[in-house]
Amino acid sequence: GCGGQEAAKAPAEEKGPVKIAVIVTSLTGPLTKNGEYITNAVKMALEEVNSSGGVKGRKLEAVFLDDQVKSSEAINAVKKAVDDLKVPVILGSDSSGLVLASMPFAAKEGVPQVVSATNVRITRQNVPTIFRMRADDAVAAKILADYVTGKGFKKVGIMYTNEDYGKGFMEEIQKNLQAQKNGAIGLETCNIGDTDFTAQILSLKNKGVDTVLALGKEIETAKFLRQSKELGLKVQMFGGSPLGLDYVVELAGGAMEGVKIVTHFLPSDPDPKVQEWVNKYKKLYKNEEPETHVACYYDAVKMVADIMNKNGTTKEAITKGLKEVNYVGIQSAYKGSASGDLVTKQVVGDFKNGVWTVTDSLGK
Amino acid sequence: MQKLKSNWLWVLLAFFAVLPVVLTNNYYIYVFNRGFANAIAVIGLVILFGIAGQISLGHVAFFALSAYTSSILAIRLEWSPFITIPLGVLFSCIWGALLSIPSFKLSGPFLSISTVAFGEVVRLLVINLEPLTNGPYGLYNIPPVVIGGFRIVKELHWYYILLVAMCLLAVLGLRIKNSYIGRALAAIREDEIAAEIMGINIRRMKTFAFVSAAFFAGLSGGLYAHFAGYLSPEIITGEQSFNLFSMAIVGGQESIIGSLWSGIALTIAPEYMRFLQEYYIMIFSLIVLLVVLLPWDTLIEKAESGSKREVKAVEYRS
Amino acid sequence: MVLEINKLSKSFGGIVALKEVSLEVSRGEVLAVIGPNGSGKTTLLNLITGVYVPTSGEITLGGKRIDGHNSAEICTSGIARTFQNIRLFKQLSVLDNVLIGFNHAFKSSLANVLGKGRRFREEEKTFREDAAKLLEVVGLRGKENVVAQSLPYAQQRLLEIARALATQPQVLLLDEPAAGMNSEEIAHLIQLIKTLRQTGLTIILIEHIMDLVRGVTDRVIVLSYGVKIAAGSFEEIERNQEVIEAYLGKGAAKTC
Amino acid sequence: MEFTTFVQLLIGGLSIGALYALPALGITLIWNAAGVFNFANGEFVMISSFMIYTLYLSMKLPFVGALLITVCFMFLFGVLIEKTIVNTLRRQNAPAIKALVSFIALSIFIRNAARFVWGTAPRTIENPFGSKPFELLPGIFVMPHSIWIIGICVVVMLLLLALFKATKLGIAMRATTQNRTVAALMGVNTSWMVSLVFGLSSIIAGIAGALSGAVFFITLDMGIMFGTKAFAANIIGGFGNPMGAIVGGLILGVTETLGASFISSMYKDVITFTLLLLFLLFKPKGLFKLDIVDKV
Amino acid sequence: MLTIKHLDSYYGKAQVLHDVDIEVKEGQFVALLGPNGAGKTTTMMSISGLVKTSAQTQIEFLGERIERLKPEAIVARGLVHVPQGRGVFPGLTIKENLIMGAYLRNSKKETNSDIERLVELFPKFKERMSQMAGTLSGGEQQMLAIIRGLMAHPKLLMLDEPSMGLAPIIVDQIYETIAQINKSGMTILLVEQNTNMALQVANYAYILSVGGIVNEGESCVLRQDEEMIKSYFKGQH
Ligand SMILES: Nc1ncnc2c1ncn2[C@@H]1O[C@H](COP(=O)(O)OP(=O)(O)OP(=O)(O)O)[C@@H](O)[C@H]1O
Ligand SMILES: Nc1ncnc2c1ncn2[C@@H]1O[C@H](COP(=O)(O)OP(=O)(O)OP(=O)(O)O)[C@@H](O)[C@H]1O
Ligand SMILES: CC(C)C[C@H](N)C(=O)O
Ligand SMILES: [Mg+2]
Ligand SMILES: [Mg+2]
Repeated sequence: GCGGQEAAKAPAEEKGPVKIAVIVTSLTGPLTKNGEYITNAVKMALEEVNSSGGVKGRKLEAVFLDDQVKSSEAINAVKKAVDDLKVPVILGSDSSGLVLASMPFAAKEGVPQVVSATNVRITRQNVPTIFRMRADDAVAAKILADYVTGKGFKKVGIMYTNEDYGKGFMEEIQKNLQAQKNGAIGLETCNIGDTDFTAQILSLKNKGVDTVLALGKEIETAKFLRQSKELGLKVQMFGGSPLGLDYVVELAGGAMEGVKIVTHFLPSDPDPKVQEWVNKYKKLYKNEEPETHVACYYDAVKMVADIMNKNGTTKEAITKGLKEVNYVGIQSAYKGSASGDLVTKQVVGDFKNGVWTVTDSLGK
Repeated sequence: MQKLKSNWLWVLLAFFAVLPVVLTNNYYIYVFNRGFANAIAVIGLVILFGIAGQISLGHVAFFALSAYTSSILAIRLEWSPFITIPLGVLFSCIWGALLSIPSFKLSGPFLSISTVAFGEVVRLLVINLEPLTNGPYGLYNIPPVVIGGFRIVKELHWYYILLVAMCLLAVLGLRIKNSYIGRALAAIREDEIAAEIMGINIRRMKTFAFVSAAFFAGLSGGLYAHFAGYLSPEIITGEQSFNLFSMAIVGGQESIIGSLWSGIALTIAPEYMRFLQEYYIMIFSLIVLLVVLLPWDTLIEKAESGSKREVKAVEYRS
Repeated sequence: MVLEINKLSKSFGGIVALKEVSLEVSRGEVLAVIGPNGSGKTTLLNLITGVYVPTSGEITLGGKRIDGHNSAEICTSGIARTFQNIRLFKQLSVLDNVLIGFNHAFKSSLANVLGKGRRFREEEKTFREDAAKLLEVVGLRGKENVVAQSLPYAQQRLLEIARALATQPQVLLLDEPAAGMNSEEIAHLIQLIKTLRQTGLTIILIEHIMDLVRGVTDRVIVLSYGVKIAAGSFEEIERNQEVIEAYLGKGAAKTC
Repeated sequence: MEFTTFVQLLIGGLSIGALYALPALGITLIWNAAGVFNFANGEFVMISSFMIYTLYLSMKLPFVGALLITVCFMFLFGVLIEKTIVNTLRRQNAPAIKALVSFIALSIFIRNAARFVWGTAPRTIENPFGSKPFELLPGIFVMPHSIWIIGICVVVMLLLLALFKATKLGIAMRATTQNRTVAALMGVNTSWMVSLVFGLSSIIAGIAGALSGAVFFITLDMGIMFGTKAFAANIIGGFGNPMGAIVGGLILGVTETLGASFISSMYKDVITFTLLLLFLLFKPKGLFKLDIVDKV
Repeated sequence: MLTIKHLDSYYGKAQVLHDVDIEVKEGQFVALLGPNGAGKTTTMMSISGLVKTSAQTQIEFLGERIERLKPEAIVARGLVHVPQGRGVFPGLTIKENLIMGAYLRNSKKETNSDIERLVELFPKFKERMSQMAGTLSGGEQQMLAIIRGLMAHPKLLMLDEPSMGLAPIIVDQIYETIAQINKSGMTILLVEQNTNMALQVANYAYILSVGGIVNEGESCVLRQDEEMIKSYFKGQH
């Protein structure tokens, strides 16, 4: 539909469904699997919200906008949400680069944006309308760095993907390690889409590292783990949340065994509330395990619905609600903060005998 | 004939001048702005490829070189876009001249893969020259254009600026095409050896073609940077070059006016198809495929150049 | 002498296509080059026009060395040619083909073109008129807007000549212009060449059709296996035993 | 760097290079036969990788059986593409460039349509050649698949060389490329000939897909990488020359691997493309140029 | 042997031939003459199945209708065409070009012995078997095309201006050869610009002008009437 009618409708928004926009990373393009997780999660949450009365007696609807994992497309999507659909809230992308690129366009119109991307810069720019459902990389990096140093590893090797997430995470970890006088002795990288890591692995091996932090996007990291095993790089590996994904485990094959990660959520979390939710999801989606994206975006929808019910459905009301939110979800409890970071919880997972077990749960 | 061509341009200008009356939505205005910017880049491609027959699948690199140069200068040195855009265009033209070097020895589709490589090198440099380009993070806060203290940030203002720029540039393109320069380029496309023997300086003309391609793409990139306000290496993908190229082809290759229409249409089409959700890219590519397989270009070409070609030679069937 | 060639040789790998051939033509002369297939005639033209670089030897035009120059420079210094395998700009119109010949005569600048300046408009007008005149001369008037490729064979050859003339050459090189023409058309071509000669144009003609050679040439040289084996007037050549054996055959006596 | 490491890297690089070389070869063949750049070749590789996944892993066929079925399917698929897209373009007497755009559009289409067949999740299959490195020479450990891939690539190359140089069918294929009308006048069924080459080239893509699926991950957009690398291989090797495609692919693979370890993995792609740029500027026709003389 | 009735041919929408009737009897040597652009090449291309024809068109070869067959099927029936402008395969060697001439014949041995025999027509090729055809001179390419045509052992051979670009001595030799082959049983249909020469070698001739047959007859008869022939060739410019 074209702008004319939409604009005319805007003031009289009391009737009809409430629309929110979900900017999906990878509805098409690379990492489409993540896009599928996000859409599944949002649909599941919407179903629950609507079957229990919707928001303020109105139905809650989501419009899915693809960003193809490209910043220019992310900008288009945000602009569409803000200028065309005129939604009161956006559930933003999970890719840091895209969020960084598209944030200003939602901020300009004062539309709150709830994202899951973890790069530290997102919430450090004093943008009052940005909110994050996950701990940022600085937090995760600190936990991971402390953990590594604490366990006595002295020759740290790092492998990261050269894009916003991998690079940002790596920088944070380096900062922490250097503060502990334990800076990485081997620093290797790869680009998205790379398939062969022989060179990087042999180089790490030659430097005699005693541990490797595999920080990066899903597919490349899985490949790296797998090839490391094949090439006999037998050291303790650590990683970030991407390694927790089911398909990444499958891709890495046996190579995931023994790996430790710092992440936001693992479906094997023994909390009965989580288990109930996991089973519900599995029933809905062909017995597939939900993972961190699912938990995060599910929470986001439920939380936003909750706020709408309490505060109203305008963007101002939602922004205000998010600033002082206090909501307990599946992934974590969320609490409003000055920066917009709503959560600081992280879990440490250990992959043993083919499953992730939560060995530690760390919060502020 | 000359009349007919300018008439088509008037139609286009008139149509888009009144469009915002019904299209009051900033988002679509923004999408059209991108369409205009793309159309400007495509004019260069029509000259380079449609007329001179030199295939460039790295066209977006020119766009990016200029966009980045202009943005970096504007951010770092705080120069006015009125200075930085021309400098960006100049920089991109210099690379255009350099890229014409392989074209002296390569022709046809062979050249196209070289230009793919060029695009790829530029993309990787942008990613890796972090101190300058901010690498994968991209450049934010590219300053807007200011005219007499007036900051041009509104989509609608850009809309008219870009529309007028596009039409003026199209006139320039048409003038090149219909001059002796255009004929020399066409001769190179048809038969390089014969063209040279007819006294055409092949290298000079090819360089001219590449530089003008870089000029139009560079101008488009410079404008884009300042109205989008954001740049990242993802704009330099091969896919984006391909999009520009499809616009040139769908518009009828040699037809500047046709490519304006197709440049705009192919930019906005995917946006209007978003409701198809995860199917939209698939369906969009299918449509492009069908459009290319249908013989549209002859129709558009006829409209533009009247009945200049009476008989079209036919290949034998086999 | 307009054009002088001194000990020109060319070899391709093991194949010696031309071996120490020398010749000269003076202003307004029509020189025919004949010889068996593969004797190096086309190679000679290719060397003169800069398509190939000579293995050794010199080519001078009006006292200036032109060997080693590129084709475009050679064209602008005054040599034009047609091709044995027709090489028109196939998809362009007849008129555009001829206008391309005038290309290097255009002097208006890019700014002039972009601004549609007076100089540019005047040039465009003049050369269009000149092109029309040339088409008149070769007999293609009225076909201006036809696509070159769809012209009948003979007319394509005439168009090539018109296009070559448009470069305003001193020397015109014709590579088998009569191939594929019937006797009527050959007669027309003879007339055309005679007319051109009267304007002071120097012509080097390669041809296997002796009617044409007999009709227009002042002098003939014969190549065989890349070597010049004879030179002289057509009558002398026609009676040269070596030429008869290598090239003309006994049938040459019988006129067509 | 130790010598053994160097050799290990070299062999690894060669096997990666061989995987680039196969689609590169396919692209060259199609170019020679139909004057068309198959920009969708990478996607052909992707399709066959997913097929192998389905047949070998989901349906538990033996690897060789899965390979055979995939290869047959790819042949038919190639013929289908030729009969539809290429043939339509040819009937219109469309310029080569339209074909280029059609094939890029086709590649995007396949990439975005495949998810509806195979889902969105990246896949992997157990390495059918075994995942234990063996000691080729003292101190030099290589993966069995490296040797297999290099070997298969060489065999494919030799078979093709024999086909084109020594058989009438191969000569007829080349003749059809050079002058389709006249080839028909020699009695060649030209449309079948072009279909055949398409089929053949798809088979090669199929083999590449099968092998790479065993080594790399299978993702919906793996074709982009394969396509780009295959074209790069062709630039280095010299377009239109099958030998060039192979050698170009191998050089590319080795440069990437060695470059990443000797210089920096960060600049791995930059090194590769700088190499390409150098080739473009100084040897634009590649190592083995194929000059069909355009005699004046 | 070859009977053509109501041949109408089109390039795109443009009709080039109008209702052309031609007959070639077994063992005959027929010439097809006419000014430039009359449609001679188009006639041959139509017979070979390379040009679009109308529904009325009937072409019968050896008792079988061929106007709807594909070019390769027509060649397979023994009707071989040496096209105008040579059309050698530039990137194949001389030898490979000749092999292509014998594409539809199976015996490799026969092919080789044919090559040896036919190359005698132009001995220069003997030591150049592996030269790329594209680098040959124009006349050499023409010779190659003719010899390649003979490699197919046709029942009916169509030659489109075979003498074009050939040295006079070779032209004589070629016509002698063709005449000989014709005597030994091969039927010939020839297009030639040089009317006199064609009428000397052929036994029957058709004259085509502006896409239609305007005259036909025994060549010895036609030869008498030079004025008549001239009139058809006039005013074509
Ligand atoms: N490929 C083509 N496309 C369009 N028109 C064509 C084509 N080839 C030939 N023509 C037209 O068809 C007519 C007949 O041409 P054709 O080549 O058959 O004549 P021809 O008698 O063989 O002449 P020539 O003596 O020049 O070889 C001419 O008017 C020509 O312009
Ligand atoms: N590029 C090349 N590579 C190899 N050999 C070549 C090349 N060009 C020409 N030749 C050879 O050089 C010789 C001379 O060729 P050229 O074309 O000059 O002959 P020509 O006298 O024009 O013959 P024609 O009368 O048949 O046109 C021929 O034997 C030919 O095979
Ligand atoms: C691990 C993911 C939640 C991080 C996300 N992909 C990002 O770019 O920020
Ligand atoms: Mg010659
Ligand atoms: Mg003809």
